[in-house]
Amino acid sequence: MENLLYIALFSPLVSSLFAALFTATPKKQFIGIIASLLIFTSFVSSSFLLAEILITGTPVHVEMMTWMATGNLYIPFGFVVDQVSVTMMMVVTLVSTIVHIYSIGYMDHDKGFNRFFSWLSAFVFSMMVLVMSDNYAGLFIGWEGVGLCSWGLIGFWFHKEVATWAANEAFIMNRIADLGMLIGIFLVYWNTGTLQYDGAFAAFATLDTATLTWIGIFLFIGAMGKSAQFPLHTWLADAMEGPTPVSALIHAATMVTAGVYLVVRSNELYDLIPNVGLFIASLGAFVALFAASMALVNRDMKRIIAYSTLSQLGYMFAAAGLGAYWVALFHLMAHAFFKALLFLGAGNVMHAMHDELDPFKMGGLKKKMTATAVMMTLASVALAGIFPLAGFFSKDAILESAFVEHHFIIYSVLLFTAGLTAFYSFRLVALIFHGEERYKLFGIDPHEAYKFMLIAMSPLLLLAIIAGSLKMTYYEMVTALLPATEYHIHNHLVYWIMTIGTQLFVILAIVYAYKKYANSKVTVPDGTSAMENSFGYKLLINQYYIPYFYEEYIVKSYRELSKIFWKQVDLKIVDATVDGIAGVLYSTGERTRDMQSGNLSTMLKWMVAGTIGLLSLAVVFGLAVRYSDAILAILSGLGV
Amino acid sequence: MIDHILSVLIFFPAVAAVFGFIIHKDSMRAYGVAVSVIEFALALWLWFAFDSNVSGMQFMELIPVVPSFGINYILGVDGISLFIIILAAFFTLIGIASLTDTKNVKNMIITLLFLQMTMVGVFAALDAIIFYVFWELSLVPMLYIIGAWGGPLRIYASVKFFLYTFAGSLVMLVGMLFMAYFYYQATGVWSFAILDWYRLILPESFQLWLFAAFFIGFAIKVPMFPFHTWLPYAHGQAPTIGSVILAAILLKMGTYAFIRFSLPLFPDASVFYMYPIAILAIIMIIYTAMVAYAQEDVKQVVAYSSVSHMGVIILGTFALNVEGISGSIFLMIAHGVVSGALFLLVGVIYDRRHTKMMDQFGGLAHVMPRYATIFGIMLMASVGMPLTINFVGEFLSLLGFYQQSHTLTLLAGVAIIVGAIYMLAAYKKMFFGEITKDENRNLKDVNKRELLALIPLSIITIWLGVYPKPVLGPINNSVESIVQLMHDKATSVEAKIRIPNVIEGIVITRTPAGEAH
Amino acid sequence: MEIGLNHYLVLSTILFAIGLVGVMRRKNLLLLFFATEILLNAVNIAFAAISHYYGDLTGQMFAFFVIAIAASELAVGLGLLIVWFKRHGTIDLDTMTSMRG
Amino acid sequence: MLAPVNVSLESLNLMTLAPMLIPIVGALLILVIDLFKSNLDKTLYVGVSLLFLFMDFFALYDASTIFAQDGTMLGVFNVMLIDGLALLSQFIIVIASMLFIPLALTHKRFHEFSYPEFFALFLFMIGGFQFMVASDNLILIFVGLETASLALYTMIAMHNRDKSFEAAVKYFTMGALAAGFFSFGAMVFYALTGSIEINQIAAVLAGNGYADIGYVLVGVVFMLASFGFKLSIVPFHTWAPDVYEGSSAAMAGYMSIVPKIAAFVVAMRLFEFLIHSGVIWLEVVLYAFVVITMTAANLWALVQTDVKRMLAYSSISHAGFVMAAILIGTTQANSALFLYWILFSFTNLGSFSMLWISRQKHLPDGQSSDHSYDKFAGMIKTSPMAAVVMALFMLSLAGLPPFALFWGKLYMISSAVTGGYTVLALIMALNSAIAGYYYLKLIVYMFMKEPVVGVNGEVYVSNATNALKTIIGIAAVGTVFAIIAVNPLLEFITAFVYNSGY
Amino acid sequence: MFEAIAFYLFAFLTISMFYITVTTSQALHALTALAAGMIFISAFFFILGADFLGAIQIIVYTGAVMALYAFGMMFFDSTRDVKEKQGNKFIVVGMATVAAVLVVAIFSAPILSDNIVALYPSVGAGNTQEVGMVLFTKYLIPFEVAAVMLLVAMVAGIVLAGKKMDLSLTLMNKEEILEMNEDKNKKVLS
Repeated sequence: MENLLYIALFSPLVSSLFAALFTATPKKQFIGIIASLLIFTSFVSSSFLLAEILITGTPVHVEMMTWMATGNLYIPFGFVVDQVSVTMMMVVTLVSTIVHIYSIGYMDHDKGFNRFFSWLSAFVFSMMVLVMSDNYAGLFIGWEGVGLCSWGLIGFWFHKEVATWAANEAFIMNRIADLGMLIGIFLVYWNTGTLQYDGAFAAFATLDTATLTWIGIFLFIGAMGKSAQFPLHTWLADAMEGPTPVSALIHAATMVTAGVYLVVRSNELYDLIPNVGLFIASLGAFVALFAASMALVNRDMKRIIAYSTLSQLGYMFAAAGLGAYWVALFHLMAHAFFKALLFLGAGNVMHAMHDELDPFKMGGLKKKMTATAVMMTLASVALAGIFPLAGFFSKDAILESAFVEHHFIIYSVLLFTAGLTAFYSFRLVALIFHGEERYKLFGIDPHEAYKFMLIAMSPLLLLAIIAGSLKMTYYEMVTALLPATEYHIHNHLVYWIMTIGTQLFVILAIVYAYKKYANSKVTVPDGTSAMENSFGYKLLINQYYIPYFYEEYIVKSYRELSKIFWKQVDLKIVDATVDGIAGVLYSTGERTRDMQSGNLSTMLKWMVAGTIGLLSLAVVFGLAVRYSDAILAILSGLGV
Repeated sequence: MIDHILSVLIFFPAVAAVFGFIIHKDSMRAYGVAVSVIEFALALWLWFAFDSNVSGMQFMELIPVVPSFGINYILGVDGISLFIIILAAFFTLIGIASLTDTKNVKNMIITLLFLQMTMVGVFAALDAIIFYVFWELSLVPMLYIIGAWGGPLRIYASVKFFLYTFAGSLVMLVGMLFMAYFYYQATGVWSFAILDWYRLILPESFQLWLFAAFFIGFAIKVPMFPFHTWLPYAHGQAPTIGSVILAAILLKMGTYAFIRFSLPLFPDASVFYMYPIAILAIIMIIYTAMVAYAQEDVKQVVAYSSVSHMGVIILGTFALNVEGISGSIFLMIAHGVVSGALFLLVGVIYDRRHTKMMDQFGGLAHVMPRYATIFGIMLMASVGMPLTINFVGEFLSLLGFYQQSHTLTLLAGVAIIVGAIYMLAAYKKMFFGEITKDENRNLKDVNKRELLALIPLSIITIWLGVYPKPVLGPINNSVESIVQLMHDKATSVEAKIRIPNVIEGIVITRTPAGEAH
Repeated sequence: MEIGLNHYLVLSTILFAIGLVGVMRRKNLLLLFFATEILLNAVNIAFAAISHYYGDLTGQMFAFFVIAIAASELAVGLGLLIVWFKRHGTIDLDTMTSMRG
Repeated sequence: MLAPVNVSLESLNLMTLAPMLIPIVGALLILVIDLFKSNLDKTLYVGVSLLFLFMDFFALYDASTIFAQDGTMLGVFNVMLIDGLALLSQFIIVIASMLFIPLALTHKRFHEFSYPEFFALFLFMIGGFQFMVASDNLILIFVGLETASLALYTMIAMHNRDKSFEAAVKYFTMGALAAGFFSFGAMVFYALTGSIEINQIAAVLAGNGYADIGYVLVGVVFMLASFGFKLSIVPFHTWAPDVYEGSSAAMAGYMSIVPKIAAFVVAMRLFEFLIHSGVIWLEVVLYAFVVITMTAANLWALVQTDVKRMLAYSSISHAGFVMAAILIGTTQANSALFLYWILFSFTNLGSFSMLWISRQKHLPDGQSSDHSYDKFAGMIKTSPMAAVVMALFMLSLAGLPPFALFWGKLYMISSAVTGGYTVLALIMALNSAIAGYYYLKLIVYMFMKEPVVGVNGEVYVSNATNALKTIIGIAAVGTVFAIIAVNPLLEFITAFVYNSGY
Repeated sequence: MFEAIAFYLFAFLTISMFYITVTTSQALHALTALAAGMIFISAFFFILGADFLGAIQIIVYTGAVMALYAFGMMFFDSTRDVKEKQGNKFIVVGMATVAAVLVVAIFSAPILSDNIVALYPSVGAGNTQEVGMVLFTKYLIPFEVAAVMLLVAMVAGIVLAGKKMDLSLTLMNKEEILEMNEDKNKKVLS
């Protein structure tokens, strides 16, 4: 079993290093194939591990070697495959395998082809480390590693200014959160004496709530960065500058869910601190709504999907925060499938449209790209949570859990968001695939993607459809590790009303979206319509002015402050003080050197003056000694 | 020979340098490489002969110099100094091997060999005066390197470097003399031997003053804010090789001295000054990182980043526990490797373009992919990416200090953010975007000689990031004994609490590792 | 009115002060040397007086040697002045300012 | 009527005179040789001088072995006082003189060396200094001092340039004033105690518990002024830069060492007992003198453009530094004074000799003074060896380990520390740092600047002969390998100083 | 009484003479006044019973020194008015006054020491004999050194005033020195 684990873990690394060897050479098709094969190997191994877990129910735990050991600190490279991590492994390896294969076609004409696979495989490796590690430090390795790969892949087209800017933004924002994570890790270490999950979890029970709260908060801050929760969310939309397969893999299916994974992994911690859990859930609900609202009006296909991702992450956090860890994980999995599918479909569209991203400039593409249209529509249905697709089961479970836990505000927010989700998803589908063929105005001749790309996408389609049926199997497996909270609304009537009501609400939203955007009247907006000038629209299209705020007030002031620190403080104060001391010494010498006038008479006068100075001192001293008693008497009289 | 290996390590380069005067200048580089290879081999031998399980000094040598005044030539090496010595040998080798065609290459190599003598001497000396001798002597070759091969402001920079450090260390000398005097008062014998001083327990009030005196000398060398302003000039003006050695080894003298002198000699004062120094360190970390962000010259960015990283080292040192101190020593090595490599990398582009201004570059990744890759690796190491060498040190340092203060560690942790900001910004300016300057279109990628220097550094960066144990193990042993010494010597209650008792501590934890796997 | 040692000491001091005035204000080196003679002579009076009041001969010895020293100094001083005068035709010390700072 | 005096020859202890008489005999011999045969080459006189100096050295060695056994010796009606201080300082005087005199063997011809009288005066001067240090009788000190000074004035003037006359006149005139101060000071002490022997003065003053503190202070003031002049303590230092500049480089180097050590010994004899008896005023004033002299001289040295003048100010600063020993007044401090001065002698003589071998008769184009910094620009290219040696001397003067002067500074600062003068120790240390700048400036010129166009390498060694190179070699070796000599020197000095009761 | 009158008289005379010496602009006046002052000082010596010293004072100072100065003055051609640029007179006079006042203030106090022992007391023999006795026993060595000092002064005077100083080897280059040597040889021959 260990060997399987190592194969699952290291074949992405091998793939990455292999591709890295060729980064400086021209594109070679076989690199993509070999990389995909290696990732597939990893997937197969993961599957075997999954089977093992399903059968035996015992986790596989290995300790490869010591990483850091000093003082009382002992951190090994330890890996564990248990019910939670194997879920993540499956998701990661499956989606990555598909994305790898897809990328062979998608990146066909890019001269950074080899480099792309190197980065992509490296990402898979980092992600595997993240999910498989048996301690927080190992998790942090993966955590940072995926951040690095994300940086490299967002900025993959490094000649584009926006891409590199977005890459740096993503990296730095993640770093801000990583600091929280790091502090969380420190807290864990100094309070439990270990960073191993099992040891730490065992020790948590003995700690006081305040400490645990702090640990929970700081770890969650880390999760907020990776999962792009408010207020660290802006990087995710900007990250869409990267190649679309990257968006599919990293910014939809895997990396951004790492935060959820962390919370789920630390469930024993968050179980002890329900207040923090509630906060997480509330924030999740807020982000779900907040992101969905921005998706409503956006005119960038990928960004819309990105906001949708953000929104769904909010759902996951809401679930995890409420203690429904397995639900969060299940939604994570389901979401990975349909969201990756959505992105890959968007990639096809982008290819067809020559990297055009504005859905208003598309329309009626279903004739040219039927397969893609079907896939994206089904993915959107799944996303909207229509029975019997994957989204229905997972999202419904979240709503139920919120309802059962009596957090009705969260429940209603999430319910409302579900409607929004349906609306923006089908707004997108409608704009792209239905209505007039507006792309003709721009002289674009779209074509369907390579067949093997479509075939590669098909497993995702399948899973997006059927994943829901696996719910109970999954539940049984994963609750071996996670709290087995099953949410059943005991009143059947209420349950049915709720379910059907939700479905109706969602379908209503879909219909409305179709009505509004799938007709021939839709034109490319030119910024003159009343809606486009309304306050609400502006607020949403500008993302609540948050990026503007960050740029104007944080980035700029940081830059200005840096300049001031350098030009004013460092050069004009600190350094000038040093030079000033030297300067004062020098100029004192320069000014007093006239004492040496070279005139003998002056010299003699100096000598005499010196003597007289001494004499005066002597007299003062002599008098003071002689009359010391009197002086003391006077001084004491004066009260000194 | 193994008994005198430290003396050999110290004086072999010096003797070789003297003989270097008679070598013809065309053969000089080969000679220099040969000498430094031998020196490096000797250093490696030292490592192999070193017993990692012993926490105390090894390979001790003692020759009386001024016995009536207690000055003896005492050498010894423990886990703390061992790796810095190896690093010094390694960087001299790399420096000489990658030396580009400068004028007066003969003088340069002779100077470098002398510099090597002083560097090894500082880390091997166990007598305060001998330490001081090498400490001061190291200024001279560096002065010459900056002053003779540097940029337009080289004279200002070199003189500033020399005088600033010189002034600081003179204050330190006064401190040393005081220390010896206290030892004399206590025992009736003059001694400057550090190991003798370790046995002396001073009253806290004395400790405070002496600590301050030593601090000035060390802080300027490190350099700590606000004594850091010589560094940007020195780096900015120095030739590549000068910057490399300055950053990789010379700065480490200061932090090494903190661990060798300040902590074990003045445990109470260390606790007393812990917060002020930590605050200075945090200012160093954040402030200089911001200043680095504002720089226009890529070398200055790396220079200020050095200061920022040194802040983390200081913080780790003043964690006063095994984790922090081990981490800071490891970070010294890590920072040596990484900043040395970064300066070499800056030198690569400087050799080609004769400018270091970032606005002159842009899009270099198109024409110099290998260069960009290696730079990227070092960049990631510099920002403390896990599985690179820097992370281990940074993580341990911050982890260690967390025990002392949560808030300050949180502030210091900003290092990982601000560090990423300036580094990524610089990388973006240099390597990303379209090529805007025609001069950059036909730049050659790194050549073999440069790779010869950079590849080993990259390998070390990753290797020790993944598997730090061979270095961390010996460090840990020596640090444990130092922390124990501090704990035993501490007189104030607070210090007793702040400095952990290692012997007790070992019993508690050490989660049994599943070594069977 | 008894003349005591203090009287002589005071006299000596006054003469010494006059000598100092001369040393400081004279620019003509020859006249400046006069002033240095006054300094030594002033001291001599005091030595003789102390010697007298203490009944001790040491003071007279000192005075004796001071006279010898004054004489030797004069020889060297005049020698130097002669050389300077030969070259510059003046013995004003304001002409000697080639070195300064 | 006076009774006839009966004095046994043994009781006179005439052997105590031997070291002083030897150079005087040598001087007379040179005068006699000149009488019989003039126009002899200077090498003869150099040889004779060296010979007598060696004899002097052995006489001293002999005396020191006796001292090591029997302790302090008095001689010739107790006028002579041969104690450790006297011996140590005489060693320094004689050794420095031996290092100096071969510098007369220059490549270029200089005026003073064409006189046999120069060498006679030189030996007389040494004799004078030896008398000065080997007595605690103020009369003999005064006479010895004047003998030496008069010879010195003349030797400076014999260089025979305008500047050297100017220097001699300035030195002479101020010396005359200082002589006046000395005699006035001696008079006050005599008036106070009825004695002019320092230990007697000390005894009397201690006996009445410094009842006449006013008188004591007046005496101390005038003595301070007088020795301040000799030791070039600010503000009595004004002669020093001019005189150093005016005299030949070799002479300047010599002057920075020998007259000062003689003056230091006397100052030590005179002020030490006052310091120890708690005359706080003196302590304060000396403290101020030490600090002001060190610092001010350093500041002036910073702004010099001429290397020789810079070295002159640096010598003043070093003198101030060493003055600290008298202030501190412990055995360690006094030993440190001698150790410092011995090491200083090597280094300073070496650096002045470096100026001497680069002496040209006429100024090169574009230079305002004999040894302006510009002359040394780029020396590493034109004559690397000379540059390296000069740099060694500069580093040593700056107190960089492990060169000679570092050990002196180390021990001196240590003595300040042990003496309880913490702040002083810090000031001394920081002053070394300030001083670093101007020494470094020369190194910067030599190593980091391009040679001035039109100056070829020969300029730097225009005056060099093998003899000069040997002297510089000795100085360089002494500077570099001082570390070996420090321990024996220190033991030797400490024993001598301690046994003399200081 | 006589002593007091004599003291004040001669004190007045010496002070005024020396005052003239340092203030007059006539070199000749200065010289004369100095000589007179010296003679008046010898009067003090006689008053104080230091006959030998008095005699020496007159012989050495008024005889030898003054004669030398007179020669010097003639040589330097400064018999006429001496023009001296004066800076701030106040500083000069002020400093001297302060010095005098300070020292006088201290010196007007009696010396308290009671343990002063005369080392070489006068034994009632003639002053000259006593002086001789001390000079040639106790102060023999200083005396001899003084002789050396006078020799040094003599040599110095001869060298400095000698003709050889007129040409400076220090400033001449090689060719000039050779030329000079040839001239000298010629002179010797002729």
